[in-house]
Amino acid sequence: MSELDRFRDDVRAWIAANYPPSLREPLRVDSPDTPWGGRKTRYANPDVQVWMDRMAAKGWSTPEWQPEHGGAGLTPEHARVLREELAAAGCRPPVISFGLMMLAPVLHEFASEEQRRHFLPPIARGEIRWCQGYSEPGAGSDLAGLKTRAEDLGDHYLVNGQKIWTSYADQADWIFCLVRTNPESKHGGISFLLIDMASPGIEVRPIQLISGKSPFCEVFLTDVRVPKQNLVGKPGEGWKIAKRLLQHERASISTHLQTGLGGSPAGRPLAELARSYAGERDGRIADAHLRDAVARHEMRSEAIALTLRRVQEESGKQGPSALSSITKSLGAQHNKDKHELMVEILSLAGTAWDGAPFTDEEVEVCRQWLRSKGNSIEGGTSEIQTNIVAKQVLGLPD
Amino acid sequence: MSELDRFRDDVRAWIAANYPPSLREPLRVDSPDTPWGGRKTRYANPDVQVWMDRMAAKGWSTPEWQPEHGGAGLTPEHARVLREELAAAGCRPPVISFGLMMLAPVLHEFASEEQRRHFLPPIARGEIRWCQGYSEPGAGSDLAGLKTRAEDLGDHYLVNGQKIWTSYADQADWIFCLVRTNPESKHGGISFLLIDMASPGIEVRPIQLISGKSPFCEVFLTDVRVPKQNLVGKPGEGWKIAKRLLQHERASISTHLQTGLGGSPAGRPLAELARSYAGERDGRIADAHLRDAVARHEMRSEAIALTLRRVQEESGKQGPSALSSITKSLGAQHNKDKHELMVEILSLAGTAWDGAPFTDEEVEVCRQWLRSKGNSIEGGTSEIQTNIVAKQVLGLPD
Amino acid sequence: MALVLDQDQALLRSTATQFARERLPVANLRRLRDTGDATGFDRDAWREMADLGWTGMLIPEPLGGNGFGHFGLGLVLEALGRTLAASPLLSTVVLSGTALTHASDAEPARNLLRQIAAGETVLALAHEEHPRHRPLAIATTARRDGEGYVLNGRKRFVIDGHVAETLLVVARTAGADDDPRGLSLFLLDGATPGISRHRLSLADSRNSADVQLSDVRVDRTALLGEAGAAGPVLERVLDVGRILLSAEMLGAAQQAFETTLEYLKQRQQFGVPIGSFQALQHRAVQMYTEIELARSVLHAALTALDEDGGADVPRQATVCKACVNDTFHLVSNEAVQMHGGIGMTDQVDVGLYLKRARVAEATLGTAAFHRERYATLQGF
Amino acid sequence: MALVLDQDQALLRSTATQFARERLPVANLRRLRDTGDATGFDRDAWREMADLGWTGMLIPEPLGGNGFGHFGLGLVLEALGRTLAASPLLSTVVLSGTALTHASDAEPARNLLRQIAAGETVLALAHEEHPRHRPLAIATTARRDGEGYVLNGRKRFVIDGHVAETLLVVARTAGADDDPRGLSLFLLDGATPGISRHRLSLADSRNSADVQLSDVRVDRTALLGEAGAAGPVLERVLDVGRILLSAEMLGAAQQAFETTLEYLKQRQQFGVPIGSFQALQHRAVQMYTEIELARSVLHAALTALDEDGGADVPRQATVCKACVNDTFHLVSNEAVQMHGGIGMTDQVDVGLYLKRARVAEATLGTAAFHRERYATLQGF
Repeated sequence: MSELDRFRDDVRAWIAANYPPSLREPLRVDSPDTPWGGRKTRYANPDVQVWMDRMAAKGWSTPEWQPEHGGAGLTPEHARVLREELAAAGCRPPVISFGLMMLAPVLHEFASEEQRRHFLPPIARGEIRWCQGYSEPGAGSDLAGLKTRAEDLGDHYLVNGQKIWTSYADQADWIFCLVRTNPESKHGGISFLLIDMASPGIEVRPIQLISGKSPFCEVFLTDVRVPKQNLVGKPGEGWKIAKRLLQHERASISTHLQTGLGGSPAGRPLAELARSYAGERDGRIADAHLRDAVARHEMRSEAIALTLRRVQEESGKQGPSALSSITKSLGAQHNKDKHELMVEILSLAGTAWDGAPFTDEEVEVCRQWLRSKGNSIEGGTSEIQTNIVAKQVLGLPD
Repeated sequence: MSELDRFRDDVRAWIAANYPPSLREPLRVDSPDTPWGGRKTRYANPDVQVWMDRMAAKGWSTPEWQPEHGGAGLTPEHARVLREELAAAGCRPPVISFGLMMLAPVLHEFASEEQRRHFLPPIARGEIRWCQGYSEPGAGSDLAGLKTRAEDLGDHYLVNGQKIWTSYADQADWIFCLVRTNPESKHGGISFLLIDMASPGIEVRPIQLISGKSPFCEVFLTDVRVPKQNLVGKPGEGWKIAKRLLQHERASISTHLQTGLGGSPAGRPLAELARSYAGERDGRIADAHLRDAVARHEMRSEAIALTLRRVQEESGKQGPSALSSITKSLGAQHNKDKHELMVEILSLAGTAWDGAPFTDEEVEVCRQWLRSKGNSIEGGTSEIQTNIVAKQVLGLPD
Repeated sequence: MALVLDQDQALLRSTATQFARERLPVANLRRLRDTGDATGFDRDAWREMADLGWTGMLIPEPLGGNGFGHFGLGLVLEALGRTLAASPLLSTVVLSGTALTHASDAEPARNLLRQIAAGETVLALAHEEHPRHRPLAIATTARRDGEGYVLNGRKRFVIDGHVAETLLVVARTAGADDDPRGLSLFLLDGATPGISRHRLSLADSRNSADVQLSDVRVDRTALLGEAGAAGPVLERVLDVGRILLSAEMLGAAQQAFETTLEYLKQRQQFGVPIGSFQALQHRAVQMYTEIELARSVLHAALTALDEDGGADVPRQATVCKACVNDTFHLVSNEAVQMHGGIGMTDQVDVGLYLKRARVAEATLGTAAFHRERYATLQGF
Repeated sequence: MALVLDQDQALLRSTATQFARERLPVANLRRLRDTGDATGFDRDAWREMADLGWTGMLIPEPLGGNGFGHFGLGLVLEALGRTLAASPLLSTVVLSGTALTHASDAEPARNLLRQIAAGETVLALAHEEHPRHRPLAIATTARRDGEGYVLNGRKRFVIDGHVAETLLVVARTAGADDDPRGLSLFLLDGATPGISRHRLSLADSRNSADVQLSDVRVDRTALLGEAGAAGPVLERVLDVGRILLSAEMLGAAQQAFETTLEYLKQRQQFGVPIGSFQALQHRAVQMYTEIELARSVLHAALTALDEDGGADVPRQATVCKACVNDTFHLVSNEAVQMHGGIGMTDQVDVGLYLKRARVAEATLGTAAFHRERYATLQGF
């Protein structure tokens, strides 16, 4: 028996002994048991925390990271075995967080070793929850037009400004921020700063969305003092770091694209929804227009799913695929289309805001339809994405 | 009995005595009996010429023009009575020509009285057929970028250059041309020149279109000498005149928009076409998708027809309607859509190029489908029209 | 046909626009929503509308109306649509008023029309039974019982159903589902035993209710017109409703468009107004074009209601609702997208127009419903 | 599934692309068209294709083929599609070859497969009877007559029908129109008395013919496989045809797109390349996106033909043809519009792609046909 096989046996045994049975059911989208980590997050099921802590103790939340960064220092082969066994046992991820998905890769690439040892372990262990301070009221598509000012006062920066669209700022412990250290240079005057949300001068206000939900916040920073050792990279390197981080963000959005390919919030395929609201004739959707519309949608879902697979295969073989530049806006539009189609199928029941006699599914169709409108705005509008493809992929002139 | 009623009786009697019975059937689109006039045009039915001459002799082809310009000098009221009686008797127009529709209004507005007396009567009588020399290979949407040079050699201009998309240049006797008299100023260096197509140095080559037809020509001008009295307006006033003339062109295109609202080339409604190619079930078009598509198209036809009527009403009450700026591209798209729908209905029979076993209708569906692609290009592309509306109607910034 | 406004009409429109802006701005809808107002519209404003004569526009002078007609009421609704103003005009004046006018000329109907004209009462048409518009799918029954009737069934999405003093109920006295024959109209006092009403919460924060009828006993005077003869009346009522709802929708679409156009001119990114970007300009022109097409269709349909004998009304109503639906759908989506992130927030108004759009699109038939109906009417 | 090419496939594609460019450029199609060439394709080039092994790609090695498979042939057709190259690959190798392979393993079929692999013969599948694709609407009959059959009927739009030495005719030995049972496949020498063939002139200048069968007498060896058993064979043949025709179409769409993109970069108006206008850029990106989606679908469908047992083929073929249809439709229209006036002339090539697009879209089913079929296959 090889060493790797023995490791596999050990992992399997450890999972059997340590995975909380109450987490057997797969994690749903937007579940209150999403393991965001951090000091403020509360879970419906306390076993979420148990699992997070057990995995953290082994360093297995981030198995390939070095132990001094909160990992287990596993080889890629061992890490693959670990992932395979976790998947085979149907384990939920121990931590899902912006710190892990977005900040950590940037810290690995741009931070000092001292910063890495300080900031990475709490991310790995789910102790600190991060949020992202990028957009500002006047800097959306033109992100580099940001105005939040960080003034160099010797041993610290004095930060003043406002951030917007900060997801879960009210739940986060720290924020990674783009700030302006030099007003003279648009792109070259931006720096990347880590700020404790408990600092005096920070105020957070949730933003109510048209869907009634408010995962986003405004963050107001007034004379916030930030120690200089919290600057990642050199002053003025913020734009370079930001662009890299946005790549990680888009990649993580792309993995969520598959949502647009599914059915109703209750998991029912569109055809079934159409049957139940528009009736059946000879075993088929009675309304010919809806049948055509559902067929059109499902066929496009197949095309998009195959294209996402091709992006993965191409990336595997040839490095980043040019195709990946179109997947975000493509997926956004398709998800929006799906929700429009569901509202059309349900008709007035698809405009259900709340309460009886509407089913949970009906209310969710309406709310998620509204929420889906943001897909083509957040993480770079589809218009901006399209401009980028026109220039970078198709080589069209300015 | 009023003087006007007596005039009406006279007109009626005159028509009864003079309208050739062989012209009773209405003129079809693209008929070889279209009364273009001019020295080179030949008609399948010689009565076309007879009618043209009889009306010309009365000055009734252009009843409101002064007699010295080839008209009858009628008051608007008398002219209306004349038009009503001609319509009531189902008379075809005696002359249909670019000279009448486009050049004449410009001559009335910008030409000297001497030029008017010289050029208008042959237009009114259908003796001279005109064509329009505007576009050049490098100056399409950017019409003012034209390069055809007219050099001032004292008593005449020496013209060198090339025109393209000159409709029926091979059938025309004269051409009205935009030429460059000053290379220093883009818009201010353009002049409006009338040129006899029989002048030495002019060569005409028909352009074959994708539809197989060739109503358009290239016109090559090499050292063509044009007397200075053929200049309309002052040197450098050509752009002003051209813009006015384009308005007349668009107005005349708009009157043709109604074509997009009709049925097949054989005059069959789309629904009937769909029934005959896709079959009937319970008295309805059997194919649900086609039924939906035909309904969508016909409903839009109604909306466009009502909008064209509103443009007319608004123009009547308030002067030029802002709406008229959208009708050209709207009509172009709708006509293209109609032809695409017909091809879809006929399917492979809609791609019939020629010959048995295809019907004339099938071949015409195919040819007119191809021809319709030009609707959104000629007379100002839809893109240019849209730019104009965005800026001039909606006030969006450059 | 009047596709262009005359002077009286232009004056009416400007009065209504000013009223909407000053008395019922969007803030009014927000207030009703956020305070959970039980009525769902502003009763004072409703009285003022009556004083302006708007409640009597479809009612002849002998009954207290002014006969200004559908075109005039369309202009009013278009103006109110601009600010998403909630009022019982659609439920009471348009739907119920038309039903009363066409169903009966007996005294109970005439009396109600007088009250409508005076703005003294709110009525609701209880007709729809499914979330998807199916005008003839009426399962509610009215069974003869001695001299009267007993009604049983469930009505859904009844506009102003929870506040109406009187309900006009479409019930089946004969025939099966989807049969146009056998439909009858009943006039029910809202307080009649056996009626239970449940207010719905829809995305647009406007009034809608489910109405349950359980062994509701009424005497024979509750029947409006002949038993079984309501089919054609209902068709007319729905067509009038479709056209006047379209007027409200077009006003809303127009406002959403203008707000967005203004934003395109103001919002700066990359140092220039985003409205200078050609791709957005072309999309703005598309919205403008669709709105103008819809306006032509709407004005023609309103004119047809006033002028022609009615033969053309079904087709015009169907073209109108389909065209306005598609237009409002497009404009409401583009308005949110062009506003970007801020358009996703409850703070700005575009989201409210989006919500109203989908409710109104589904009410009295989606575009697909009307394309199918158009094909039927045209015999293909 | 191979959505990305391996080395062998990449080499094959580059060979085929070069062949198309050098041997069968668009000028070749123009020559065939303008000279009224009676054959409708280049016989020398056809022989060269056979030498390159392309005619044997779907045929097993024992019968002289190389078994490179559908994916390989798809790459070849995609490359040929770029130059609108005319060849009997679709009629002979794809449609007839697949029909022979699936219908019978008797010697006549095996012999023809050998000849196909060697590029020695041209065959045509005589199947369609209507301008609109209706695969089961077969009215052509084959009546038993002693030991043989007598065929009567009219076949339409038979690809390469006027030049094929052998016709594969789908005829009904039982059942009524639209019945999948009762269909049989017959192998007919083109010279058999009673067959008359009439070449059609379609917009794309490619080969198509009507075939009239009037009391065509054949002996029983003309029947391929069992009588009445051709339904499932036919379905497979059409699906293979749909997928490989899609390959040709995608190549053509790709070329039309690249030509247009190049024009956008070169053509100057107002002193700048028109490709700098954002509205055109966004439309170019839309074309790019649709082409890439279509490519994913096509590669998956080609792979399914080679790899899986076939259960998935009908759905994949239908998704593929619909998606490629829509893509080529969009791209061919945009190519003409973006070229402006010059795009309307016969002198530049975009019009030829437009013409090919519509013929190919209608062949073996429009997008609407395949949406309906998809719903049927998926059980809704």
